[in-house]
Amino acid sequence: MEGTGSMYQVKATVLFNEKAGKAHYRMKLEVSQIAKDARPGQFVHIRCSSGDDPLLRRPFSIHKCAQGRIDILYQVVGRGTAILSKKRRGDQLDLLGPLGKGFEIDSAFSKIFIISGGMGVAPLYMVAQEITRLGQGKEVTVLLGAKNKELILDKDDLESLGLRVMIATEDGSEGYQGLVSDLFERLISSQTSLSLAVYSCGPVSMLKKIAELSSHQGFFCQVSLEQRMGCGLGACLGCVIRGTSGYLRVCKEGPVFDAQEILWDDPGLEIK
Amino acid sequence: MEGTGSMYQVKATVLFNEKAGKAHYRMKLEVSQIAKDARPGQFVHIRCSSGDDPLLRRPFSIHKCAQGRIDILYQVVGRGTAILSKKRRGDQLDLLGPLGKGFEIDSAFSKIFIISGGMGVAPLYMVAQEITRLGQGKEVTVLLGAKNKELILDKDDLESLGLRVMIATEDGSEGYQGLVSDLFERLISSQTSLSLAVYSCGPVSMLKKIAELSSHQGFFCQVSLEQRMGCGLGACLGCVIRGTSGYLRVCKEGPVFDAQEILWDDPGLEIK
Amino acid sequence: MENLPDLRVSLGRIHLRNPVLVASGTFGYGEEYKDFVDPGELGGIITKAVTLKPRKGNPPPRLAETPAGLLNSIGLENPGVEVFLKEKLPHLKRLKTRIIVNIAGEKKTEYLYLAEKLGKGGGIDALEVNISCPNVEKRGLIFGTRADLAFSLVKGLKQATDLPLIVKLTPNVTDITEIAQAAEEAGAEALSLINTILGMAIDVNTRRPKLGAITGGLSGPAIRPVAVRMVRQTFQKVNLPLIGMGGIMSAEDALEFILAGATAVAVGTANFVDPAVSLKIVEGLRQYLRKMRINYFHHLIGDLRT
Amino acid sequence: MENLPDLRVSLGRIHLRNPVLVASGTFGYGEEYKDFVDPGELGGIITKAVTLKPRKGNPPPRLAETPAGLLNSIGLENPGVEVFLKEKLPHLKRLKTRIIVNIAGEKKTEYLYLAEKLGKGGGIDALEVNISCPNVEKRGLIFGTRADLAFSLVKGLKQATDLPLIVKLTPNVTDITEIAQAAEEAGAEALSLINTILGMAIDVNTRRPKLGAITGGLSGPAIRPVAVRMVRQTFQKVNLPLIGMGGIMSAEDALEFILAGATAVAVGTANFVDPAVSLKIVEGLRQYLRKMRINYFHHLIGDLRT
Ligand SMILES: Cc1cc2nc3c(=O)[nH]c(=O)nc-3n(C[C@H](O)[C@H](O)[C@H](O)COP(=O)(O)OP(=O)(O)OC[C@H]3O[C@@H](n4cnc5c(N)ncnc54)[C@H](O)[C@@H]3O)c2cc1C
Ligand SMILES: Cc1cc2nc3c(=O)[nH]c(=O)nc-3n(C[C@H](O)[C@H](O)[C@H](O)COP(=O)(O)OP(=O)(O)OC[C@H]3O[C@@H](n4cnc5c(N)ncnc54)[C@H](O)[C@@H]3O)c2cc1C
Ligand SMILES: Cc1cc2nc3c(=O)[nH]c(=O)nc-3n(C[C@H](O)[C@H](O)[C@H](O)COP(=O)(O)O)c2cc1C
Ligand SMILES: Cc1cc2nc3c(=O)[nH]c(=O)nc-3n(C[C@H](O)[C@H](O)[C@H](O)COP(=O)(O)O)c2cc1C
Ligand code: FES
Ligand code: FES
Repeated sequence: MEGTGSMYQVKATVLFNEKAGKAHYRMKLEVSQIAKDARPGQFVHIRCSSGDDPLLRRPFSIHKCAQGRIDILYQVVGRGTAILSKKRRGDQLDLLGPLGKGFEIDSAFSKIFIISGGMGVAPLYMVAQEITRLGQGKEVTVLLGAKNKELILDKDDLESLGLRVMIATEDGSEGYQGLVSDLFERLISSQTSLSLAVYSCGPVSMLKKIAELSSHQGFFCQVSLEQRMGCGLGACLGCVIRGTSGYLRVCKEGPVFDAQEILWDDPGLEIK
Repeated sequence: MEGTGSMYQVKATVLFNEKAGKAHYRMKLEVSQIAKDARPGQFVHIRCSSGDDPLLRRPFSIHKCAQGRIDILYQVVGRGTAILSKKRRGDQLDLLGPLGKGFEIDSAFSKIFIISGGMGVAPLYMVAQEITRLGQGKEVTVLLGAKNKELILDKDDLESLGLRVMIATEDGSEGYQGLVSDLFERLISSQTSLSLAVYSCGPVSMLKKIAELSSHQGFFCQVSLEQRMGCGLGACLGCVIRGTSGYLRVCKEGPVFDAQEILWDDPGLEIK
Repeated sequence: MENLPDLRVSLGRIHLRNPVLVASGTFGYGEEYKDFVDPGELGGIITKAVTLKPRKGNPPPRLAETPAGLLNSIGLENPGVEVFLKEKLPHLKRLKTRIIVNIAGEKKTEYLYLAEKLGKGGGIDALEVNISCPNVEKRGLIFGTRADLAFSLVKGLKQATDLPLIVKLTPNVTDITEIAQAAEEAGAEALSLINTILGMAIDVNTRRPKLGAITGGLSGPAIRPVAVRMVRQTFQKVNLPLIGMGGIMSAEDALEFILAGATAVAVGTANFVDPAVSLKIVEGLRQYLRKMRINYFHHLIGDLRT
Repeated sequence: MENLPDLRVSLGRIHLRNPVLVASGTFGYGEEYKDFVDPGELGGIITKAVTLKPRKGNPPPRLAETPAGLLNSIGLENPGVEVFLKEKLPHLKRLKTRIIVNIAGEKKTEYLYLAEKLGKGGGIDALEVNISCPNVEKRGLIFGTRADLAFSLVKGLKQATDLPLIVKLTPNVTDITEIAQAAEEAGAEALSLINTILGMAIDVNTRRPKLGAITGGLSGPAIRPVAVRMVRQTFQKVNLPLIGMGGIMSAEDALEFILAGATAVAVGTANFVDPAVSLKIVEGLRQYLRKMRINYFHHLIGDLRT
């Protein structure tokens, strides 16, 4: 299991916070303790306001991590993220991390798909990076899906890791026209699954589709899931989703789960 | 009565917001409708946050007013004023104003004292200005009191109106050593009171002292008072203080009252 | 096509142009907000409480802010029903909106006299009966905390006046639906909920209560989840139209109450934060209906999917 | 001179190093916060509820944020008392702090079995009896809303165990002092108040409740004024030491409860906002005592000037 080390509470300094799309931002934070231990798929829990509006922290995947710094890639969807988007260089943020269980990246797999829907790329960049680091002749494909081409994030960064990146847009404005899960289905239709590993993050409907393929075809598949969070530390039991073996805490047993552990029909998986 | 005209709700643009002392700030706001009607002693009710922390507006005296702009002079004492102090040029604030009843400035008085304790100078600058405008051979003295000389505000501005300004500091670091109300008592000890008017604002203990002198010696005396506010419009009955004729709304019957209207021993006058 | 979306709702015999009212005690008698709100654009105005005799109210400070909330201890300050009829009602009558007069008393007979007098005043569309006051006859018991007291009060009022009676419930009870049912059986036309939750705040530097009256009523967004829950529970138990209130700051907040089962809403503390908020909520409801392609507002009432 | 200011307080037979506890359900069984808080610096830990049988808890989502508040519907998820004794207690025992175990049940006999079993476990300093659960025998009536049920439950527990009993009261009642008095008469050693206030929130876009269980308990700063008021009322009516809780985020907030009459406080939701907050509150209390030149913390208890 990845990420059972220490957790830290730190005052992180904002190094930059810049627009990365219509409502998307990248923020780089100076936060050496967390960066030291962070594994792909783990997250940080950020206090957006020093007052009580909003009251709770907000969880964000660790998008990049290097030299004592981490990046988060986030979308403004409500009050917490709106406040974050106003932070400037030099501002301080209270962070907990690294939290949760990350992806299992095993050198045994020779063929790997990294599949992102929308913001799902946030925890996947580090997966791609880690796999590249493991190196030696793997066949790695990154599939990036989004509504339209403006919402495709990180394509260049992923390509500069030397990976094959394919795009799917629902409106066909770039790459394959349709859902990224359909693109994936086409690509693997005629393939053997034993040495195949899939790492994915995105909307529940998309992950569910991929999970079904994984259960039919028997390939290894891990997904990163979301749930509203309280403590982020496993204490409050607030962030559960339904697994085959009972309720699972997204902040502790997850956010990365084997696709087969999850009861994909549970309505509680949809947050909004 | 001053200030029974229209009230406006406006989005005011911050023109500057600069430090004026240890925890003191001056903010200039572009707000033509309010500036047009504002009278000395009236106030604006400012929404410091668009969320609910803090929930209520905060009242501030109109410190200066010219050419479609108003200044406020304020001290950071809690969450609302802390948020205000972070505003920068170009930010927008939601203001109500001008609110309340201002000072009665009557050209009948030939000898005038303007007496400020601490932040009390905020509503008094406009009084000084108005009196100067009325002109013609009045004897006007401004007394500024504070704990120490660093906390004396607006001395230069008042002097450049051509007024005599005297200082009282509790630690004697400038001017008279002692309370400004004591300085005032000395200055008027041997004087006739009929043509004398006093305008004052400051801590309750100081105003009470001046009010007592006024009732003994019979001079005209108006004070500006504070109370926690809800609506600021006279609707909620939340901001009352005890007057000789019953409860008085600070936002409507005040914030400026004749010293004789107030029951000075009521503990409800002390806000904190 | 007619004027769609249609925001009209009815609280029994009281027909409202739209479901947005202003809550008692937060909008005075309708004059104070004239520069910000045209009452003709609102569903109606619920006045500050009127009592039989003038009341001075509680000692200051009367307000204390708390996280996302406001404690108040106004203490029903008002000039009494005589002055109300002479000085306030004439102005209220001229407003082109529904006028609901909030009444309060310490004895049953006070309520009955009040209702009679106001019934003769003309121009009043309904009475909102504030049963959160301590009953001096029953040694401080609150009318609104005992079903039997509430029943007998409303029953008596029914006989004293023809005006529609809206009973305003207090949240400071174990089971609000019991009181709601008692009011329904006694003949209430509608119910308002919730009044403020009893609370208190202390200044730890002076070690004194922040309010002159020591305790006060908590209102504002802080209490909204409690209010929505009580509206839902009551909606499931009684057949009366409900006026939902408690922390409504926006159209979205108002919709929570409507989906929970309220027919109309009242905006209280939010008026202090933004004097024009009630009109913005009317507009926000209209936009929501358009976005959701719903023509008739009343289709939303109680439409919570569980 | 001894170690001043002296923060020690006693809850009957339970002696605390300082008055700051962590509230049930917000600190797990003490392990989850190990990187942030040394429990040895706290007055004690109140565990997540333990029930007789394992409980799966409620369907997700289990949390919804509200203005300055948090709704939760965890539904007492826990592994049951057997697993608790085998897997959680050994770890808890090693912590150099007071261990208070929160217990819950749906029938009186469940509580009694639990108390007996835990009494034999050793290393437990007290039981906190959560009487906010629906009583399945009395058709869903909550133990904590009826003085007679609360009395008989506590009386029974007194016979089943020698462990000090802290009764945790629910705020969802007309008069919390009635239940408090019943618990006192039945032999409670101390009282905890308040548990969460029942609330609900709705997503107006999906028109669904935000919680899987529809309603949940409201905690956090939003409820603090209500909690402080209830502590004050209870302090004036009973002679038991009180543990105050509800929205404590800082030492100042804790002091409101102490001045109102609490002997100790418990920090709940604030742990989610800042995992180290409980220690900061201990330090803040120490600083306050110094600033006020008070040597003994217990002099502050109930010292409200009215
Ligand atoms: C493990 C994890 C990793 C995440 N990583 C990222 C990321 O890298 N980039 C990114 O943009 N978003 C990420 N999210 C989602 C992100 O946490 C939410 O978008 C954010 O909390 C919204 O806060 P808000 O105040 O802006 O929105 P609001 O809608 O106002 O929030 C209201 C409440 O709902 C919760 N909430 C709302 N949306 C979500 C959601 N999707 N997941 C969990 N809780 C939610 C909030 O935390 C808050 O408690 C992640 C979520 C989880 C659980
Ligand atoms: C008519 C009027 C004019 C004022 N003019 C000025 C001015 O020109 N410059 C200036 O610095 N201050 C002025 N004040 C005081 C100013 O309103 C308070 O300092 C401010 O509200 C504090 O807000 P806060 O959130 O920073 O403090 P907090 O202490 O966090 O506020 C908590 C609550 O108490 C209220 N409150 C706290 N102090 C006061 C106070 N002294 N008077 C009224 N309510 C208070 C707040 O409005 C809020 O509701 C004036 C007050 C009134 C009533
Ligand atoms: C300052 C103030 C005064 C109030 N006065 C009354 C009143 O006179 N009669 C009454 O029934 N309710 C009164 N209320 C309660 C409100 O009408 C409303 O029920 C409550 O505030 C909850 O709504 P809100 O959270 O939107 O304010 C008052 C509330 C406030 C804040
Ligand atoms: C997520 C969560 C779980 C809780 N679980 C329990 C519980 O198991 N037993 C209990 O008696 N109280 C439980 N509570 C109530 C708290 O112990 C406390 O009484 C309440 O939250 C008020 O304090 P706060 O506002 O500081 O959180 C829980 C509260 C929260 C937020
Ligand atoms: S957020 Fe508390 S257990 Fe996961
Ligand atoms: S603040 Fe509402 S009446 Fe003065």
